[in-house]
Amino acid sequence: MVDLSVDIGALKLANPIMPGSGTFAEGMEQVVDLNCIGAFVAKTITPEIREGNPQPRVTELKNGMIGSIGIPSKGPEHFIREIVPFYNRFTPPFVASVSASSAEEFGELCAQISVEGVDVIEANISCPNLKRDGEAFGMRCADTTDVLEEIKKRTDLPVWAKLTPNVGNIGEIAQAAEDAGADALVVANALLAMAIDTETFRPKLGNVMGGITGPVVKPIILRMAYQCAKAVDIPVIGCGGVATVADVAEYMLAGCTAVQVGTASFVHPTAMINIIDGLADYLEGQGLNSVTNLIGAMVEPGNNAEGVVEAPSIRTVGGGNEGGGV
Amino acid sequence: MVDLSVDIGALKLANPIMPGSGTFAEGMEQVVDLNCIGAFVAKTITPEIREGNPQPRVTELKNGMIGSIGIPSKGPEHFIREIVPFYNRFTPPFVASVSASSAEEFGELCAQISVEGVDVIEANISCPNLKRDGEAFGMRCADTTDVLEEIKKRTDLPVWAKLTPNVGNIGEIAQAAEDAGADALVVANALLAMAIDTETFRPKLGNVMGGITGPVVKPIILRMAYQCAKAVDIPVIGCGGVATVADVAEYMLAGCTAVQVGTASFVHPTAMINIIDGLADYLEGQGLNSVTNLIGAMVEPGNNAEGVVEAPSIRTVGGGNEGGGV
Amino acid sequence: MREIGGTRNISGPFQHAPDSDSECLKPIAEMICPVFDHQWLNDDYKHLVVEAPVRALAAQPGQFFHLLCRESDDVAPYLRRPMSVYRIDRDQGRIEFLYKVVGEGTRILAELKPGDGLNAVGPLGRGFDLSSKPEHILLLARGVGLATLAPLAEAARERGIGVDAILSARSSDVLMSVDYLRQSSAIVTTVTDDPDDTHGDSGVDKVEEMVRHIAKEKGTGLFATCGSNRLLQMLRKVGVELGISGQVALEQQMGCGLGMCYCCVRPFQNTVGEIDYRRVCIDGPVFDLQETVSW
Amino acid sequence: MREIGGTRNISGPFQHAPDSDSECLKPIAEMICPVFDHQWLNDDYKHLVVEAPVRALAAQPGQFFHLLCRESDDVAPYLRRPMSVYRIDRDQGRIEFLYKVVGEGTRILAELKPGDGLNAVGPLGRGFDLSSKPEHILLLARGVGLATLAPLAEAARERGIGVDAILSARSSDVLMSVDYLRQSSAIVTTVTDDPDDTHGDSGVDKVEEMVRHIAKEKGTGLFATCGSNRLLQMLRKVGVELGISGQVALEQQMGCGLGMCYCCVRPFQNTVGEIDYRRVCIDGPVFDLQETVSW
Ligand SMILES: Cc1cc2nc3c(=O)[nH]c(=O)nc-3n(C[C@H](O)[C@H](O)[C@H](O)COP(=O)(O)OP(=O)(O)OC[C@H]3O[C@@H](n4cnc5c(N)ncnc54)[C@H](O)[C@@H]3O)c2cc1C
Ligand SMILES: Cc1cc2nc3c(=O)[nH]c(=O)nc-3n(C[C@H](O)[C@H](O)[C@H](O)COP(=O)(O)OP(=O)(O)OC[C@H]3O[C@@H](n4cnc5c(N)ncnc54)[C@H](O)[C@@H]3O)c2cc1C
Ligand SMILES: Cc1cc2nc3c(=O)[nH]c(=O)nc-3n(C[C@H](O)[C@H](O)[C@H](O)COP(=O)(O)O)c2cc1C
Ligand SMILES: Cc1cc2nc3c(=O)[nH]c(=O)nc-3n(C[C@H](O)[C@H](O)[C@H](O)COP(=O)(O)O)c2cc1C
Ligand code: FES
Ligand code: FES
Repeated sequence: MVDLSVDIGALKLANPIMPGSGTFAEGMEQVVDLNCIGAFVAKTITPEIREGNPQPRVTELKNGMIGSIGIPSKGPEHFIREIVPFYNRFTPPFVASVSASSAEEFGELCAQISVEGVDVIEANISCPNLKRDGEAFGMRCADTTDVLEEIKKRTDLPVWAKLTPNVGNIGEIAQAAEDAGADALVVANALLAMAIDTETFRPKLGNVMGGITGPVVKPIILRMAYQCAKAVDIPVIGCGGVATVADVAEYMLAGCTAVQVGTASFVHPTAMINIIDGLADYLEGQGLNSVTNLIGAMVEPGNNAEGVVEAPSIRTVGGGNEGGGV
Repeated sequence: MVDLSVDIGALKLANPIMPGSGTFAEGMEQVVDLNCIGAFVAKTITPEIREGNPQPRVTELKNGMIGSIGIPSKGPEHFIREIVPFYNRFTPPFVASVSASSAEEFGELCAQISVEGVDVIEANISCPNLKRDGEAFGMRCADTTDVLEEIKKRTDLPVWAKLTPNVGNIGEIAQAAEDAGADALVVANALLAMAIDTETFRPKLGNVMGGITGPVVKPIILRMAYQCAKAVDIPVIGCGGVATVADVAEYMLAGCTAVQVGTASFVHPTAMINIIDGLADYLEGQGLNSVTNLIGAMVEPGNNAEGVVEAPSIRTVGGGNEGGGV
Repeated sequence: MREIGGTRNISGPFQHAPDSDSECLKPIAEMICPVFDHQWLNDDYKHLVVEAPVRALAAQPGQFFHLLCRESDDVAPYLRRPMSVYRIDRDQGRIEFLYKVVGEGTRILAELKPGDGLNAVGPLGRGFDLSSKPEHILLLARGVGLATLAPLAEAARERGIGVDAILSARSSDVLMSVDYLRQSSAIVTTVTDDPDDTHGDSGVDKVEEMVRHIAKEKGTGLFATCGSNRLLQMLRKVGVELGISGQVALEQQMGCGLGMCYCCVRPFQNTVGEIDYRRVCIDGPVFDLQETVSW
Repeated sequence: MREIGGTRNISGPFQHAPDSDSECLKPIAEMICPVFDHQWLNDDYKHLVVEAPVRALAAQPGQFFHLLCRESDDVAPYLRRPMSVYRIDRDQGRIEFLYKVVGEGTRILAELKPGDGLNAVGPLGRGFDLSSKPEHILLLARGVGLATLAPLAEAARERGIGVDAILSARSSDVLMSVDYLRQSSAIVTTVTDDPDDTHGDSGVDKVEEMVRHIAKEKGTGLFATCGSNRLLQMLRKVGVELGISGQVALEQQMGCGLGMCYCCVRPFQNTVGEIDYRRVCIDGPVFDLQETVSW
């Protein structure tokens, strides 16, 4: 038997597959056995009650979508009263996701929801910081530090920082989060994008810009997860375009300990359980007996296991490729 | 007859279609009539002679590719001797593209190639800054300013700054470039990405990370072009995933004055001339007599031309969506 | 039919069919339904009959299935398309859809041939509610809204409720299902936008007259409508005046179909006039007529 | 055939066929070539014959075409696939390819039926060079390398040059084109890895013996090879010893095929042993045997 369990800090998951926040809700219980999933991640809640963005909220791409939902939220009381008890009927650990407009509000909200039945708090720091003219907390090291320090002061629960991919040097932000006490990182939220109807000249989203999700973003987010895993010692959870077993393997080879599945569940509500089943088969095929054998197991070029001579090396200038020149 | 011409500062282009640097070379002359194209953009050159990155240099995606070429360069002498005279046989303006490891080297190189026959210099600031541990110039406002100021000191030619998309707030970088004297912006270079072979556990690129290009990146780069066009008064040239007339229209509606076509020319060497032909038809269909009518003509939500009442507006917190939350 | 997996035609990229035992008790399935029949009714509308497992046959009028409209490995369209249940044949174990080909998804759907597999998730949403036990209901459908209302006539007949149906359409060649409704003992009136044909006039004023006439004559206890915003507004007004409650099936673009993504919200008003946003996929698609707002 | 546009099968998403007058004089075309014939030769190899415009018929042995391997609107595979010219039939206006089905691109290519359109760009690259006017050439092909070398035999015959060809393969059922080569007056020797069959032994030592024997007997002036790194190394060594020059057709994954992207570089050495990187698509695919390096 292949061992699918992974540890995220002190938390043990039966398998490394969990939903992405906002792409999973109670409705899923009507389709699949929730006890099969590695962990539950709830939709982000905010301190205040919000309705979200104007319609249209979604536009399709060839292999993904752009969404601008705007985090509708019923607030913490509703969360504690309705959502937490619902998930506590099942065995997997339960992750709450929070967002707020200031570091203090983040801390306050986390204190409020640190109740029996919540196992982890995921801080969604992709939301606009009102003090920075709407720029997200996760776009600056200093703001990332502020939010996480404030949260760590107000709760004893493990805290995962969910980073935004709309940054330059994501390793830097990852380090700031680790230094401020984050217990794990989720890499990452959605990539900001837009689309315009060339017949009507109108934006395809009511909010003009939205977050791109689904398989199209995987190569970009995978690169970020790899950079973060190199930058920090805490576990990294990959999130972006996971739809197949191979996607999970790619993220784990790049250094992730687990993954979150988002948009794929819209297309196939059974995606997560299909992946969990398929993962065991894949590992068996690879002759591995634990999914943890994948973590960070990518062979770096030059590290040639078989000792074969590589092609003559080519002169390059500068080590990095952070600028993304081709 | 529809007027396809656009002005980029003092430079007049017969049409808004030009190639992206590094996706176009003399070989194209064997396939299409180069005089049809709006402008030529040469492959980036560096002060030193470089061979580029190890193989494999390319891996495919469903609707694009990841490349890690590493800017092979034969240096400025070869450029002046061979490349400039080649393009001067044709009528469209000629744009040189440069890159270097320090602001001083950028300036020096621009001085060297400011020769008869070069109409514009495009500064590819996605390349690693040796003083910043390999981080690209275009990832920081200060470095962007340094490079452009240095270049402007050393040449009288118009200078376009080609931004990297691997940043958080691209509008900020755009402003820095404008303030430092850039005459136009090219938005943007390639998005950093990676892919791993889940059978061999090896990265699919010799350099591990590479730049993602082609249709898959369009919604992301379009958003950045839109943000830049809002942030600056100089012309913005869109570059990322342009393959059809609709893509050109989308970039121009978002505020761009022209576009660059990159990877699409690999798939269809005739892509640029097909787009130029189709653009006139599209404009006629829209009842427009000049392509400049498209520039920035996207209807912002709320600006309802027909005076129709919009759906009841929904409460949102914070104006921006820079963090990319869905 | 299989409940998961398979790669033929409009199926998904499943690599492994999960052990379906654990899910057998779940009310909603992701399943591959073999196509039994698929016919064009006219230039725009197609009638699709698929075989479905028992739990899918529990679908109620007004509920919908979320259909994957792609060829096997294709990436587009990426999201599913919602389609109302047009008819459930519990004896034969079949579900029927009636749909209009309008864009990429329905165009690909239209290519399904008998024997192919349709990947469907459902049944989804809240259907029509006859628990108020009206003695008579009046159905008012415009265009393809008919697909959604038709099964309600049969459900009403089973409960001994009288049914009148007014079908409105652009022209007479898209007035479908008149026979199916009449089999369900509904009294059917047809109106079109075409002044030259033999049907009634579809002008909202004319239809309002008919509605008032039928409601008075038959003692209508419930209005049900789908397919036209103008008819919805009219019916809301008449409902208030005559004190007749109503239900409407609404549409909205969807992401998940399961209440998870909040892509499909629409504004509603409660009894004191406060606006809130509800999810069409799980709070609806059938809503109280008086709680809708104009847009 | 049309030179641009068209949407049937392996064609591109062209929205507008450009006025092709201006390009008619260009040596390289992007064109839609109607498929004339397409047959499996064995389990892995397929032979494709397409109709092509006059300028494409100018292709020389060793040159290649860059083929779009997608169904019309499909997005994958995104890049083209390079395929050598296997045969040019100038009288009939046809170009032939011989290829092995190995992955996604060739699998989709293999689905083309007569009458379908193949979107091809070419002719591309530098082919074999017979300008040294050798009296005899020796071709050494392994596997599908044969597809690239075969037309050189015909070109040699036209110039009155004697040809010996050694064809090496895994087993006898993939030894194709022996007849085509013999028609081109080549003397053909076949060797396989299978010790039980009637062909010669494909071991490099054995092949080296044959090469030395033929070279001595026939006064070979040029070696040409394709398809095996080990045979290439052997031929390079023998070439140096016997003072016989050589040419090799190399492969590399490609982006543009036109010398623009630098995806396809490989290391080479010049006469003083300095390494440089050359583009297979435009500096090759045929290179001087002695300038290659081991990898
Ligand atoms: C609950 C429900 C039940 C429905 N039942 C039926 C039915 O029985 N028969 C029928 O013909 N149609 C029905 N529709 C409408 C049907 O879903 C759309 O016509 C279909 O999604 C259009 O897809 P397309 O790709 O062909 O069109 P496109 O225009 O290409 O679709 C573009 C995008 O718009 C969305 N979209 C477009 N129109 C609608 C719409 N009206 N509702 C939701 N999303 C839309 C699509 O999901 C897609 O994302 C129903 C809609 C809902 C919400
Ligand atoms: C100049 C040239 C001429 C060729 N002529 C022939 C020929 O006549 N007959 C024949 O059978 N094959 C020939 N090949 C090889 C042929 O191009 C590959 O087999 C084909 O590209 C594989 O595509 P695929 O999608 O089926 O395989 P995949 O394995 O799915 O391809 C994956 C990726 O690898 C690339 N790739 C894989 N193998 C090669 C290769 N050997 N060369 C270049 N790119 C490769 C593909 O472009 C693609 O990006 C030639 C290659 C070159 C460079
Ligand atoms: C409709 C939708 C709503 C989302 N809502 C949230 C949210 O509330 N909080 C959050 O942190 N991420 C949210 N996300 C982002 C996802 O959790 C995930 O980061 C993203 O979708 C990328 O993963 P994917 O490519 O697998 O979908 C949302 C995504 C979608 C598509
Ligand atoms: C193979 C390749 C090489 C490139 N080389 C350069 C380069 O030398 N300088 C540069 O500024 N951009 C370079 N680019 C980036 C392109 O100019 C362009 O910004 C990018 O490809 C996005 O456009 P596209 O999606 O249309 O391809 C290169 C892109 C590719 C694919
Ligand atoms: S479609 Fe996802 S909530 Fe309704
Ligand atoms: S394939 Fe582009 S340079 Fe050779």
